Amino acid sequence: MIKFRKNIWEFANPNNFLSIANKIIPFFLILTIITLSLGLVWGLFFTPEDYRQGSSVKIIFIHVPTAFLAINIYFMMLLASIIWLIRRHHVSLIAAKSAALIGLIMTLSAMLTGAIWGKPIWGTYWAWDPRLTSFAILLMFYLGYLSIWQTMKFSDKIGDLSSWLCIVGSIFALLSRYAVFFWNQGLHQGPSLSLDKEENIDNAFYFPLIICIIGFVLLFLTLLLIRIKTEIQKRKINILLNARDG
Amino acid sequence: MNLIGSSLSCKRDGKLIFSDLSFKIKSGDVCFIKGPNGSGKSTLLRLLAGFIKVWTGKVSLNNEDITNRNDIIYNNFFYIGHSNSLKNYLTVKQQIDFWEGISEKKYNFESDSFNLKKILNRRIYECSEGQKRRVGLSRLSIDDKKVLLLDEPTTSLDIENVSRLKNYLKDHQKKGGIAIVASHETFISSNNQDIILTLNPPKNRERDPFL
Amino acid sequence: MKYELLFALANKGILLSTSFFIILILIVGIGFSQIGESSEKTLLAIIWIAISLSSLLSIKTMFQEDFDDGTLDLYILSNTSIETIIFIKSIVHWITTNLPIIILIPLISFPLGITIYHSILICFVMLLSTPALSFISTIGAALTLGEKGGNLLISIFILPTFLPIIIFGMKISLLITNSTYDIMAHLILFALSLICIAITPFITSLIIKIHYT
Amino acid sequence: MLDFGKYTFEILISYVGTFSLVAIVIVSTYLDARKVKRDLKNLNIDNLNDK
Repeated sequence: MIKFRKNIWEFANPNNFLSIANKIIPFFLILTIITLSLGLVWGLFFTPEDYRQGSSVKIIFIHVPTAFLAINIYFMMLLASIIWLIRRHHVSLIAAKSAALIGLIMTLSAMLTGAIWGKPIWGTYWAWDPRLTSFAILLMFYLGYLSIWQTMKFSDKIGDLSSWLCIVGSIFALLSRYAVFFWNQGLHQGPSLSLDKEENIDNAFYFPLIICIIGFVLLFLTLLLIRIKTEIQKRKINILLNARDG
Repeated sequence: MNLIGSSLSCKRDGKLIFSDLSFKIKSGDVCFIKGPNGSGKSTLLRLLAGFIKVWTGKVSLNNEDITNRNDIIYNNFFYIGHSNSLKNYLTVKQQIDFWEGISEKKYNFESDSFNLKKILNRRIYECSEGQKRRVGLSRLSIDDKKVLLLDEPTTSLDIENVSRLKNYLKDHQKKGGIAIVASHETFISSNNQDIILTLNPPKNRERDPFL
Repeated sequence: MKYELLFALANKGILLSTSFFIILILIVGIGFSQIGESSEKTLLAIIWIAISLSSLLSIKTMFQEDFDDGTLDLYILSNTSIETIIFIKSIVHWITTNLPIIILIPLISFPLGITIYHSILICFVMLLSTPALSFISTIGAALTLGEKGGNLLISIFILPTFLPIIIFGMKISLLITNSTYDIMAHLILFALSLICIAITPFITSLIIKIHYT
Repeated sequence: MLDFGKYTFEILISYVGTFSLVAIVIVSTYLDARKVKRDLKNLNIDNLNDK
């Protein structure tokens, strides 16, 4: 039984984290499969066609969740990096490292689905629309962050460097985003989901979309947990090897 | 003047380099650090010079706690590492000018402790390794600090120049300064008062959070 | 400062960066002449890309040399704060790599179809913005300190961070060639580069200190 | 069954594309995890043998 824990920093101990992760990964896996298949099947087969966009509107059920994740994973990495820099918890650093690849993939698939969707609606696969440009910028910073881990050996120093890179990257990503927005407003519609009910898309799309977003978030969390677990075990192997070889 | 380190330990990249190191050095002492390769001699010097943060323990100078107090360290400590901090394309004279600019003190050409007069107009890349080391060491007499931290100062020096360095250190001793030297040889062996500090690898390793 | 300038001059950085710039412009110009449609817009884009690339040219050596030969140790132990040294180094870097290029721009762009008055205005925009490029690239230099072959890494990290300045710079220069002037955009560009100049020495010094723990 | 009129191909491509991209992560995560697990096992056996 998982004991009630006094504070969240207990997760920072890799072993505590491992034991908890081992327990919750199966639940997450099952939940992910259920929500994702429910949302996608509902979205794909049981939604009406948009009067203007035809059936191509169904791409929304992957486009929006992946785009949502692409941005929020970067925020998560930023938070994790800051936590690592301030409180030096290894799990936090490893979480940032493990999330980067998933974030990159999410950015890529958001761009891909966006391009496919853009062709019938706007008549072009790619335009230098502010939001698309923002995603291109995001992609560059993901690549930069990943390349620092690719080229250098794992150590606390590289952790510090990559965390700073993440912080600097997010500052400049924001700046570039506003630099882009300064000049034009672009083709994209406003946010699809907001608390203001009037702006929301139709209910028929709303619920499956929400389920899809939850499904993708769960997918991300499951993958993230597994990746963190592997990274921790990799560190363990390294330490054991070092100890054995002297 | 005295320099006291009490139960110092240092961690680098998550690994404990040495632990529970204590020493007490009075003015006029020369302290030699001994130990096998990789035992943390250079790390200890860099720690005292303020590059590396002290993990646990305390360093105090004149009974004042100077652990991680870089401003005091700057004013009292001199550090020279393996590298000589030389720029290849400068002449020796320009290099010395540059250091004088940084420390706002002058090199004493009359006593010329490191015999540089002859090579003043030579470019650094034309110098031999021993000459480079001499130029590097000449920073000693430019800065003129109380505590000297020397990392392998005798590498590639010939006997004559080692004796010059000895003389310089003896002068420094007489003035009441402290020198801490990491070296394989105790080159001021005539004096029995030298302190010898032996570094051993830490025994009880800290439990790694990943195990 | 005097010594830094001396060091940089001794490295012959000026010659390298200006010749790189000229060669880049000429090659792209020749490439476009094969297509037969080189407009002043493409020329502007080339100039901005060339200037951002050439400000990355000698950035790797900025701290690497000092780090290798131990001069950086000296700086850290000296009374001058490391931030000041980074500031001076970036300014020297700007003077040796970007300033000569900016002076060259009217000479290059005039024969290629931008009027001299406009090219001088563009130079002014570049004077406002390029110092920030030098300052930002110090972050990359600090990040890859001690890493062999970090040049490619620097460009991966740093080129995206040039974006805000390049976007604004490009847009303003385009406006200038259309003889419209947007004072607001000038001000924002100037503010951007000032912010970069103000913040980066601190970030860079923090990153450099990581290499010393 | 899959007939969305004009846009079947687009929808299909985007779904397949996204899931193949996601599959890259899933597969790499899985392979990594399996390899690490095996390494850890071997290492533990080695340690036992040493003792």
